[in-house]
Amino acid sequence: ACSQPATGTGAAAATAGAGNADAQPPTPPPGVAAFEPAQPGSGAGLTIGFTQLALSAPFPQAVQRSVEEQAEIAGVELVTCDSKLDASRALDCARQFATQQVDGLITFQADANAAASICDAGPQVPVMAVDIEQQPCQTAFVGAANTYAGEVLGFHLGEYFRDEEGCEYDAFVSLESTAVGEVNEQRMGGIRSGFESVCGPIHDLRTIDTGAGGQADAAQRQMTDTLTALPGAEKVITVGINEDVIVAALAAARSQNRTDSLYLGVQNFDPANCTIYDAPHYVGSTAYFPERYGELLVPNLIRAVKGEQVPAQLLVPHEWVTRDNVEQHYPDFAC
Amino acid sequence: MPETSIPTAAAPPAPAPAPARARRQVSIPTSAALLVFLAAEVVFFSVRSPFFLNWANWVNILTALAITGVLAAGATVLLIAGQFDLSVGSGVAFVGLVLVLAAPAVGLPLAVVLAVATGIGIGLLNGFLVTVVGINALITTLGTLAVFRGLTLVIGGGQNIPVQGFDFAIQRPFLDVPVPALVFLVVAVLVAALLRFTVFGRSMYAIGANPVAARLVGIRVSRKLFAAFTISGACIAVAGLLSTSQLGSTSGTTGTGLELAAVTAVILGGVSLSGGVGGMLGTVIGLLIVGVLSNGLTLMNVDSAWQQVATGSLLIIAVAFDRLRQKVFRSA
Amino acid sequence: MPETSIPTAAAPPAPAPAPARARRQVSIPTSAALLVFLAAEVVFFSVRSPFFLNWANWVNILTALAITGVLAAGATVLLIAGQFDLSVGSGVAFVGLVLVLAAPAVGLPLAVVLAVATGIGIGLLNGFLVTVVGINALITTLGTLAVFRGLTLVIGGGQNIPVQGFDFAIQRPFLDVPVPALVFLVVAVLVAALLRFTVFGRSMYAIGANPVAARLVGIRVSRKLFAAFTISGACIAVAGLLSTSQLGSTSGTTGTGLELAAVTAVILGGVSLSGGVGGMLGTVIGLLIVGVLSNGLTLMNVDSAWQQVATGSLLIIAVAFDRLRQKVFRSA
Amino acid sequence: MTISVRGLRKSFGPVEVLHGIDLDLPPGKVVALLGENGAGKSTFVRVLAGDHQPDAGQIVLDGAPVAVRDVAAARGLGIRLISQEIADAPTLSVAENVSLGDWPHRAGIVSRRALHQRAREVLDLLRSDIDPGRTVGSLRLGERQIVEIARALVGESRCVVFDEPTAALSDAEARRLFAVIEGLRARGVTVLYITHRLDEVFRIADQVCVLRDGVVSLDAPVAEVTTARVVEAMVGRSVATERFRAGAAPGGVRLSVTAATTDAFTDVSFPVRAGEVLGLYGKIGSGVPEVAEALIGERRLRAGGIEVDGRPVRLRSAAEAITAGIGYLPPDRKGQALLGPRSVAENLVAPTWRRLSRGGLITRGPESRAYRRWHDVLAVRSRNDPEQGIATLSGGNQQKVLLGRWLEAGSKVLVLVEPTRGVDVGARHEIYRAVRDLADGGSAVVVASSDYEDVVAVCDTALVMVRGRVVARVAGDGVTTQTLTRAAGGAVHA
Ligand SMILES: Nc1ncnc2c1ncn2[C@@H]1O[C@H](COP(=O)(O)OP(=O)(O)OP(=O)(O)O)[C@@H](O)[C@H]1O
Ligand SMILES: Nc1ncnc2c1ncn2[C@@H]1O[C@H](COP(=O)(O)OP(=O)(O)OP(=O)(O)O)[C@@H](O)[C@H]1O
Ligand SMILES: [Mg+2]
Ligand SMILES: [Mg+2]
Repeated sequence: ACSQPATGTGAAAATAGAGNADAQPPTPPPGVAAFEPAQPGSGAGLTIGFTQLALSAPFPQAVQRSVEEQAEIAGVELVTCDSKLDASRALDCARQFATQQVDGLITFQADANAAASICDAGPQVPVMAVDIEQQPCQTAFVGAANTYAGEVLGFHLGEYFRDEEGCEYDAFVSLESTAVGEVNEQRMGGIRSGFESVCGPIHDLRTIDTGAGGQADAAQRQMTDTLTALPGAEKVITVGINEDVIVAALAAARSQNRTDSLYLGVQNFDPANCTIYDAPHYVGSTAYFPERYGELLVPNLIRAVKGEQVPAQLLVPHEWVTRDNVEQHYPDFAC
Repeated sequence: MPETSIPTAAAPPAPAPAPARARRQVSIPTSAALLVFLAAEVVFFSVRSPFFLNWANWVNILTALAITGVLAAGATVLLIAGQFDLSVGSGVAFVGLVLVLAAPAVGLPLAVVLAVATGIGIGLLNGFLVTVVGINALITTLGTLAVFRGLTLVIGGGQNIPVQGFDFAIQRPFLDVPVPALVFLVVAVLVAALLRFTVFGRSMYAIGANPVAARLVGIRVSRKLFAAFTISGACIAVAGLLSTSQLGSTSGTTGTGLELAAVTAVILGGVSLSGGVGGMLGTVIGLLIVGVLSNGLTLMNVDSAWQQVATGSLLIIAVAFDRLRQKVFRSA
Repeated sequence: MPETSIPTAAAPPAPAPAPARARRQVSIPTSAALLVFLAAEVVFFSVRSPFFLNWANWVNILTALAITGVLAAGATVLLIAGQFDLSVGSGVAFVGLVLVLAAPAVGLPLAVVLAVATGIGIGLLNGFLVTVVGINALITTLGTLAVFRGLTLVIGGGQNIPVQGFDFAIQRPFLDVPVPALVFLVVAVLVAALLRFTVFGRSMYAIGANPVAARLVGIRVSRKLFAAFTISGACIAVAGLLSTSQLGSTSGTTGTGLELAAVTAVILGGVSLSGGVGGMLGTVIGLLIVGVLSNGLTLMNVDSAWQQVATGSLLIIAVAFDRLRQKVFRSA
Repeated sequence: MTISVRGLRKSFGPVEVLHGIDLDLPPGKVVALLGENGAGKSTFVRVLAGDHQPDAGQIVLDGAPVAVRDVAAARGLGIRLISQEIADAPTLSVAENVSLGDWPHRAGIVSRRALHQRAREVLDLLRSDIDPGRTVGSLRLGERQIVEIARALVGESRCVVFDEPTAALSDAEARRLFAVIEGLRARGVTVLYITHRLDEVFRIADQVCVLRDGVVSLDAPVAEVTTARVVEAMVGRSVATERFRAGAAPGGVRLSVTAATTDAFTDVSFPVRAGEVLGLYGKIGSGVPEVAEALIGERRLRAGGIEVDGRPVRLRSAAEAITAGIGYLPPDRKGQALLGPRSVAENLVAPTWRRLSRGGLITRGPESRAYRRWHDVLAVRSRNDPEQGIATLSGGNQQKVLLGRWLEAGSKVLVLVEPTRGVDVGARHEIYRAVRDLADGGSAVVVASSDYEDVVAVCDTALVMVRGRVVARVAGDGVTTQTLTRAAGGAVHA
């Protein structure tokens, strides 16, 4: 697949446009778990408190629905409290769950450093941390291996460019959201290191902050200007913290008839979001399966509440999804 | 009730201090001062970025401020009459949601009609609450702001919902200018004319200047304000269509913060909080000052945090600059 | 509470005439009307949730509104004088950042001093821009809002940064009430007294009611407003410390939207946008109405989107309810 | 100690308003400051009171020049100003307004008791029974003026400046004010008194000072001057005190009020014919301004009816009244009439926008014609620039423009409340003539005034009201100062 032999360091190779032929795919961290629906009635009589990240975004929404589903099956009573990306709200939620004497907690909250206070304010019950560490009180970490997920995306993106384009591209646009805290750094940073492991140091990097949770309007406005500042650029690698900002980037490109120039690497895969998958250069997505988080969270939390052992890490089996393999993971994929 | 009737008349509650405050607090950058500022920006960025001065980029600037601009037009009318509408941001999201949900069900044309009706409906609701029920505009629109944002999330489930075949907003009918920019220009001209040349516009100024006096010269204040809120509602509708069509989809966070962006441009443009002064031209300049800045900084690849710092400082400097001019002028 | 009874006293006649509107804009729910409302909420939630009425939960409610409350106290002083401070939200974040960055370098005690100085500095800056340079408060604080949010992101890199050994805010000195709630109560009492009993407080009302009159009776308006902004700055400092301490960390988004939450409570509590009326008691009630609602709805496991809808509607209903009361009262 | 002013100059932007004022204000003397509207009186006293900064010249206290940086500084020197436009805090209580700016306090803590006590004391001085607990916003204009005056009497002062204090006062209230001024003089306080009512000058002043176009044109002891000479010095010509009576015999009845009753007045009936000017004369509490409010739809009738040109009209709002052909000049200039930030022209044509517009579109032509016409007829003192902000006109000139509104509207029925409030002698006659011309043009005019001069000068018929009832009806030559005051005074109890 490699036109010229790789020479010197990855960086040198990259600038030579060759790419690192023997780059290894990132190794999944320990603790990747399999999804398992909850046992009917297994949690009868239990109350679970669920501190949400932000119900205004699709990802947590998907998690929410999946957890509700599983709670339903298990016969658990679920109480949700939305932290709206704000740690002090999460703290209030914890206090409230303490007064409500819930039996177990699911905490999906952005500020890992605030976890200590939040743990302290909450009831002393088993805690499932979603996507973000909740030390010292977390019984298990459940969800995305953020860095790994990023690296997977970056690596495959790199592979694609190495094989198709000899690692040549005009710019690397990273649509981020500093508002979601270190998760942003883990995921987007992961993408970069994954990519660099194949195509060497990234050049012409454009980092764009798209506001709290990644907002379409902000992304679109800045993407438009960025594209203007990249006249004639025909290979613009575009990665984003969520799908909204990718849709926005596409809109920005569409309004300049430059949809062809965007090479999309996407975090998470929402089978409904056809705008993305029908784009000319949709490379692929790292699947997070938020719609199945409940199958990790609920059964394990119930076990923990009942005093049984649960693994400390219950990681989502991230998958690299492309148009070719999508049916394996989403049989009813409709785009 | 009779005793109360005189005092009300006799009391210069808000109105009387207004002109005084208008002079002392709410400074009114004359368009001149702001234009100088805008020019300075343009020169600076032309020097710093090779891409700034070309036509395509100016088209971007216009397009980027189109949605805020349409809302700012409505806000100008309201603020001149001493009223607010903070519900525009969530209104845009709700209009978009109605459109994308209705389109598959009833077809695009009807969906658009519904969406427009929704936007105007929001305006009517605000107008009703303010002029008939008599709740002050800030509380009312803070309320509807929350209500429609909430409804958008409840109904849309925070999802990003696409709409098919509704991409008029990315067309470029002529001079390579996309529809949103053209729509904004049309709206701006209409509102400018409305304020400058019509009796309705005049009465907006009168009401903003002194509602009691306005009433006593025969202006039906409630009706006019109701109309003003409806205009704002119409702007919500237009902005909602533009935003949805541009993105080809809508989501739970669509339009967040637009209300502040709009009001900022209007005030920067010289409309005073106490009403009765200012105009659409000022608002357009206000929009450009902010729009050019963010465009230029993005072209220079300045990271968005620094952009915020720059924008904030500039907002202050622009007005300070004008205050200075006024002082010098007066003591001259 | 003489100040809140005022607008009703001077309330207008007849259905819809516009001084009525002019009045209504400034007219506001008397504490009485709001208390009834609050009571209704309490009864409702007591019935619907077994956890609502216990002490621990009320402590939660108080603690949850502490930070907003401290800022609302400052906002009350300013708004009574007809001024705004929208920079409080980003101010809190910046104060927090200064603290967490300084602590490792210069040690906690000095860091706290620096943080407090920062908060007050923000107030001084706003005060300077508004009273000396003469930029209107909205533009000024919209500007500083952006500036300090931007600086927070630039310096803090949008990361959340922990601070060690600064956890006074999670202590529960007595009655199991955490420090933030106690601090809020103290601040509220201080501000209430300041407004009600001191010359400074009264001049805030005078300035808000009619700045020209205040000037003509020899009140040094600029100085007083400067002081008022400084007070708001002090509140920013306190809120910043509380927030950082109870979380043990600060982040780029800390405090987002606090300005609106504070102003909402103040306006709901009866301070009019045109100044000169209202008081701290009203603000406290306003805070409780919003705080109790969100607490109760969460206890009832109401989805946060629906909570927004409820809060928005309630805001409107609360004031509408009072308008109604006034009409009935008058025609009776 | 004497306050002297030397070579005082003041300009607003390019326009110089005061061209070097020299004036001595000896202690224990009442100095009347007179002058046409726009002569610079208010500007002068505002400089004296530290509210405007002079461009040149100085203020000298006991031979030593003093810098008066702001109002607070002036008050520090014992100089107090009761400004022409009411400047109070409408949302605060009477007591607080009386002590506004210097609340009685111990260590910064306001003493409520002292506050009310003090208010009570000064109000008693003015023999006013206003309840100190009431909200100022709920008071009549006259009562608010009293509160303003009361404020100036609080504490020690060396010089008190009254800028047209009686403009909104009833004769009785004015009399009490004079008594108070006597008291001040007796205490050695200097009183500077601005007015347009010459009779007051000879009643209370020791010295007369006339400003004309920003310079002192007359400065003499009262004993040495005559009304004629003062007027001469003010307007540069002598103004005959003529009466403006109906030219032709009045035509048919245009406005008829029958048995009108509200909470403020009872069973008021009168017809006004085309070409007739009817005077409604009454002091505070007489219900005269309330009758006017009823005519503009600001006040609902409990009983009785109103007919315009024989057609009964239900007036639920000002808009309806105006559509019915009624025009209304309200008593409170700043609060009820002025569109502060707008231009003179826009203010002038406010009620006529629609008529002067074409299909809702503003038409400049007719408007500027209207502006030029009334600017000249009413001799408005300004830069003669239609776009000049009306707020920058002097109080009296603002009044002229506001009257011009309704002259331009040429309403069938015109209700003028206190039409010459704050207007100088010369201009009064311009206004009377304009009103008369309007009547001769076929309008029915109602002049509702507490100033008998208005009624005597221009009314064919006059109703005198006392406590909400019509107590006398005089016509033709029966309309004299004596008949009016006797009828009104008859029912007044000390
Ligand atoms: N702030 C201002 N800006 C511009 N011109 C002003 C301003 N204030 C007053 N003037 C002008 O100065 C002149 C004098 O005004 P001033 O108010 O002193 O007159 P006055 O003697 O008080 O008249 P009146 O008897 O009507 O009160 C007027 O021509 C007025 O238009
Ligand atoms: N800096 C200014 N620029 C423009 N207009 C002003 C300014 N300062 C005052 N004015 C307006 O000029 C008018 C006359 O000056 P000023 O306000 O000092 O007198 P006033 O209190 O209105 O009453 P008076 O008729 O006695 O002057 C006022 O109506 C005021 O609103
Ligand atoms: Mg004057
Ligand atoms: Mg004047």
